[in-house]
Amino acid sequence: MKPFVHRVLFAAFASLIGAFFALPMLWLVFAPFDESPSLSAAVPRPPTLSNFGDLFDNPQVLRSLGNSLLLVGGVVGLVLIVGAPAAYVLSRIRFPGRNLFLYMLLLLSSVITGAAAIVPLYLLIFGLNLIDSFSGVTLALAGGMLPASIFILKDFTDSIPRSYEESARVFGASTFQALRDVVFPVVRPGLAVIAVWTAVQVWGNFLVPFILLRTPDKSPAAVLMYSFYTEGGQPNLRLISAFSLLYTVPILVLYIFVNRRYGFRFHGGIKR
Amino acid sequence: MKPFVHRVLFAAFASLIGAFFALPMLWLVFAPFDESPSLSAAVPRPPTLSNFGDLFDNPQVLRSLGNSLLLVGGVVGLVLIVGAPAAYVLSRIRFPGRNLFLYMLLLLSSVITGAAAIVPLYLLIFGLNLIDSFSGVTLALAGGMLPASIFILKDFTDSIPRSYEESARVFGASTFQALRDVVFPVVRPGLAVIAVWTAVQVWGNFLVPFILLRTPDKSPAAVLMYSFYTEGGQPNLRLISAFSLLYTVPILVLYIFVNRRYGFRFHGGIKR
Amino acid sequence: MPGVEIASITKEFAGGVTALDALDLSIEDGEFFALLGPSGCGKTTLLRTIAGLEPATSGSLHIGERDVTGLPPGERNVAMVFQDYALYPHMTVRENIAYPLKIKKVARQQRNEEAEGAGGSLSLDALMDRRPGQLSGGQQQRVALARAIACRPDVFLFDEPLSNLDARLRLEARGFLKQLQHDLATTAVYVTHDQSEALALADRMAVMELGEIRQVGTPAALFHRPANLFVAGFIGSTPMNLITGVVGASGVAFAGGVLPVAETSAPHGADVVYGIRPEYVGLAGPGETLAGSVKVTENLGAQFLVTVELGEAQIRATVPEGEEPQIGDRVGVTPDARRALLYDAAEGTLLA
Amino acid sequence: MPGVEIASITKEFAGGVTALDALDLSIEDGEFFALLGPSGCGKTTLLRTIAGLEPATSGSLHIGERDVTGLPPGERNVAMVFQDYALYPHMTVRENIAYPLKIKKVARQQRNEEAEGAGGSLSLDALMDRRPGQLSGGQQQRVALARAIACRPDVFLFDEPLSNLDARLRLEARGFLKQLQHDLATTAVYVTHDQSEALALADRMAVMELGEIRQVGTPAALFHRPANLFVAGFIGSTPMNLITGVVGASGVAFAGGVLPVAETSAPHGADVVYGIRPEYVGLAGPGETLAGSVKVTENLGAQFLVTVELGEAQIRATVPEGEEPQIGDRVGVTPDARRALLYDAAEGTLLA
Repeated sequence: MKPFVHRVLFAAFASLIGAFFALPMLWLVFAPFDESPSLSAAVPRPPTLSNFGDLFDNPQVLRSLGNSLLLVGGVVGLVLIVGAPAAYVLSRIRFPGRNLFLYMLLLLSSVITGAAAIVPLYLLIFGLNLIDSFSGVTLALAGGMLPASIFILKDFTDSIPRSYEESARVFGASTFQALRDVVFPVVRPGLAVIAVWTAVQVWGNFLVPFILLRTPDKSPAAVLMYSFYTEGGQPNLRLISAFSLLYTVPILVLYIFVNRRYGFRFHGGIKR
Repeated sequence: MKPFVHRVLFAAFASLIGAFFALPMLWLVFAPFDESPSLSAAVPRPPTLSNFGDLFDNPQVLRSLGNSLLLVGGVVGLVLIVGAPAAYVLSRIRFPGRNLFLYMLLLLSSVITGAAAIVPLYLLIFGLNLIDSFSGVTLALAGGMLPASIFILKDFTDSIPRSYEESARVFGASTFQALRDVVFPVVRPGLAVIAVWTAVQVWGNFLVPFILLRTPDKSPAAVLMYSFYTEGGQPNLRLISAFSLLYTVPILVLYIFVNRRYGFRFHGGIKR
Repeated sequence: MPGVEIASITKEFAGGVTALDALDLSIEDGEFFALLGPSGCGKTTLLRTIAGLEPATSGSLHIGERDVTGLPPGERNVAMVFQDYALYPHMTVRENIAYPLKIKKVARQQRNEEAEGAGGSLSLDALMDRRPGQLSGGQQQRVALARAIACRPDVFLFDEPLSNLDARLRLEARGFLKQLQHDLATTAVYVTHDQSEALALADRMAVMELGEIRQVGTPAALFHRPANLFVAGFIGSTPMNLITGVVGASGVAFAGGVLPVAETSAPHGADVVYGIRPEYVGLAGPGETLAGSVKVTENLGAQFLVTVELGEAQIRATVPEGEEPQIGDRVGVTPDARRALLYDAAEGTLLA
Repeated sequence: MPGVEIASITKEFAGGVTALDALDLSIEDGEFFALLGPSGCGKTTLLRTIAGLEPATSGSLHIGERDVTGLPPGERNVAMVFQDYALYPHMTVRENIAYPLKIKKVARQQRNEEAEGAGGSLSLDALMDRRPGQLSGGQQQRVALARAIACRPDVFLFDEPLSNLDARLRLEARGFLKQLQHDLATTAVYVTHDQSEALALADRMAVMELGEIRQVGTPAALFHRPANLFVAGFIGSTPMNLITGVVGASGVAFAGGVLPVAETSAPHGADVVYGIRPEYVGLAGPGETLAGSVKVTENLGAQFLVTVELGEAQIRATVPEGEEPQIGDRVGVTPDARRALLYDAAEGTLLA
């Protein structure tokens, strides 16, 4: 390929990405500080914090963010506790049809978290008597996230040579010691990636909590956001923009924290 | 690890997966053919098709499935046409911060398709004057799916050795010839995977069409499903179960067709 | 130092693949024993069975006087050096070397001292606080050795430990490893697919094919009298000449002439494969009984490998530098009759 | 057949890495030319620059009389065989071989005939309808060669084409490749990191390090008179002995004695590195001026490599089989003074 062609393709691609993402993102940064935000992104003059003052007059705002955090914590915990051992086993044991099994899982997961299985899911949670409880939402979300998480974690575990555990075993380590001393420290960045990814997905999930929860006080932020949108027909852009920004901050903080702590280094083995 | 420990872990994992998926799936298979389906999965005696008869009395049912197909076609097409060249360029050109760029894209995509950016997204589509149009929904969904699609396709393209294109070029092939004769045939299974994955996601997406479409006649199946659920307070399990099954069939057909046609073979290069 | 006694070990994998087929092998005290074979021959499976990483389907395994057949790897008192070294990327060199001692609950101070000692004996002193990712391939290999030494095992197990080094380092590491094993006088089992490594390192060696041992002996014995065509073809840095012919009165007759034989019990008229290493074939003037034209000459450094066409067959000879002919020259070929070997053409076994 | 003329080619990568530093090189008509060096030395970059896959930052490149400096790869009339062969997995062997002709718009029937011809000359007749994934490594390599031959190029470019084959096949393919190039009489440039491959195949060769050519010459010239310590250390299947010492009246004095030198222009008292290949070091009784104890002996097949400790230095010698000493034996060492080389200790260059 001539570098010229490459450069043109790349510029086209970059502009496309820009068109899709830059405008909404700019709006998200500017509108919350605008006295009267409009539909276009414009630098507010002068910037104001009054939108946030009005927002916090609604007690549901902080409570919904707290609910979201609770759900995220529960789902991330459940996904890591169940997904990590499952991924390890899938990575280390070969059985016939393993790959088919993994792809089935992956496709199923998008069905579950999408609307397709929402009725059976509702029935399942209803049968477990967990409607209108955080446990029910946590279980449903974790069930939806697990297949893809297991798939990605298995990929991470695959990059750890078996010789790591085997050498530990030859030295006399028990299964548990080998996992704790050798496998876990190496797979930790993978767990961090999954944690962030799961958190982002749960944070943004509207459908599952909307269907499975009844009490408005239990609504997570994604559901509250939707209620702002429809309330009174005409969207209140001042509240919506301020809440949108507030809603985005925890995800950014989490991403920056995990990136700094674990660096998302994808070293599986030793590079040569 | 002792094989015994492996086996116990595996059994535990398998039962867990079973608990999450089997019950709803069984219900999905049995309830539609039950004269009076309940919340538990039971073999219907005798099986009946009357639920489907009642379902088709509603003209919206077939229309919504048609709408869903239309959206799936548009989004899959757009994702492949934009995503494949983008993935190719990202795979072949190294620029500083490329990996960071890719991870940012991936996280952004889950934000976009989740509820987080739904307001900015609404504003963007409103600004483009595409509210209540399939084009608007298609654009929004494609924008959300593209980052992850590009990421996965880039991974596929990475597995094609550069020497394939380079040897074609030494033989005198143009850029276009090298792509058409060598790269495309090898990356085709990857495109098939992305097509199925995108189709499943679009098919199940409720939030985006619900927000961006106004006319009930334009509703895709996922939105209609939701209206069945809330209509009249008490869910009509006969209609819901039949529609759920109908709703699942196209995805299964697509999966089987693509799997048979392209076999999801993940041969990047030649195995040695 | 105990040896290793393998008695009719069989290993079948799920799915019915037989990786080891009723093997018997006896490795003596303090011996450096090489297992040589192409990939898939079962050599690594055998090593892993000795380590306890693969349970044997049947048969028994003794290390010294102890029956270790059913013991887990940690109780066999062996140390294994893996092909990829299996250094833990999140531990420093010191922690890596001390890890086996930590497992054995040696106190921190003592295990650090032992790690320093083992590391020092392999000149790793300056690297003890680095992580494996910061070391070169050769340094990583020495860390893996130091970790094995720190265990003070009864038997060292080496799984192609030189295969990740580049050619130059591999030669240096080879000499170093041989000297180290000689100094420690610990029994070592060494798996490799590289015949030159096995010849150079081993006191004795076994050549494996398809889960079976095809020949056991000293490197010199295997080099000079390979028991079958498989071993003949596998050993030697230049391939042995193997020419099909018929035993006659004056030697082995083939399309290009008659190849000389010292003495043989093979009956006249028998179909045989005549084997002779290029090192034992000389070149002379074109007046010899065997003569042909030179097809290829390859520079081996201080020697040349010359391929001569004899009728439809080709024969290779190594000649000292300065004596190599030109391509197309007509030369005589003089195989050393005393070095010639005859193999049964059907069975591929050495005829005495 | 045209040669290749490289004039002050420089290649800088984005980020300021200089892969090639103003190289001059002239490859003659029909010559088999090897580029040898460790990984990262720029040899592959040079080959890719000749192919046109990497545009040169400055300098000019001629193939025969044609200036191809600015031409795209397809117009240079070269054929390249890649390390991974670059066979297209979705095409049959026939389609793979015919693909370059398809690009050149040769009619289907004619290109199939040419593919059959090229495939047949490499004994691929029975495999023409298979896909690359169904072939062994050696067969894949021959398909890649057939595809290159079918192009009828002015120059063959080989990028380590033997490195994916196992040891035994590599030796066979080496002889085959050399004969093929000789028969076709097409100029060939061959990149390798394996010195034995370069020595065996090349008419002439260049040794590269860090983007520069350190020496150009025939394999024999580079083997016998490496121009600097880098080339001395890189060439030879056993490492050259390199011993630091001081030039004196009777030879080079070092901690373990005096090493003999034939004649030298190096001034008395100069710090030098004394280089001699193990092939040119003999062993004798312990009565010699140079004597030490045997540390390691390694079986090379028909020879032994013996490492002898001389004071703090070690010297290696190759001796014929049957003459090898035991470890610990005291032996005399007799380097061949005519084969000894002296290098400037500071610069590392050969002293005439």
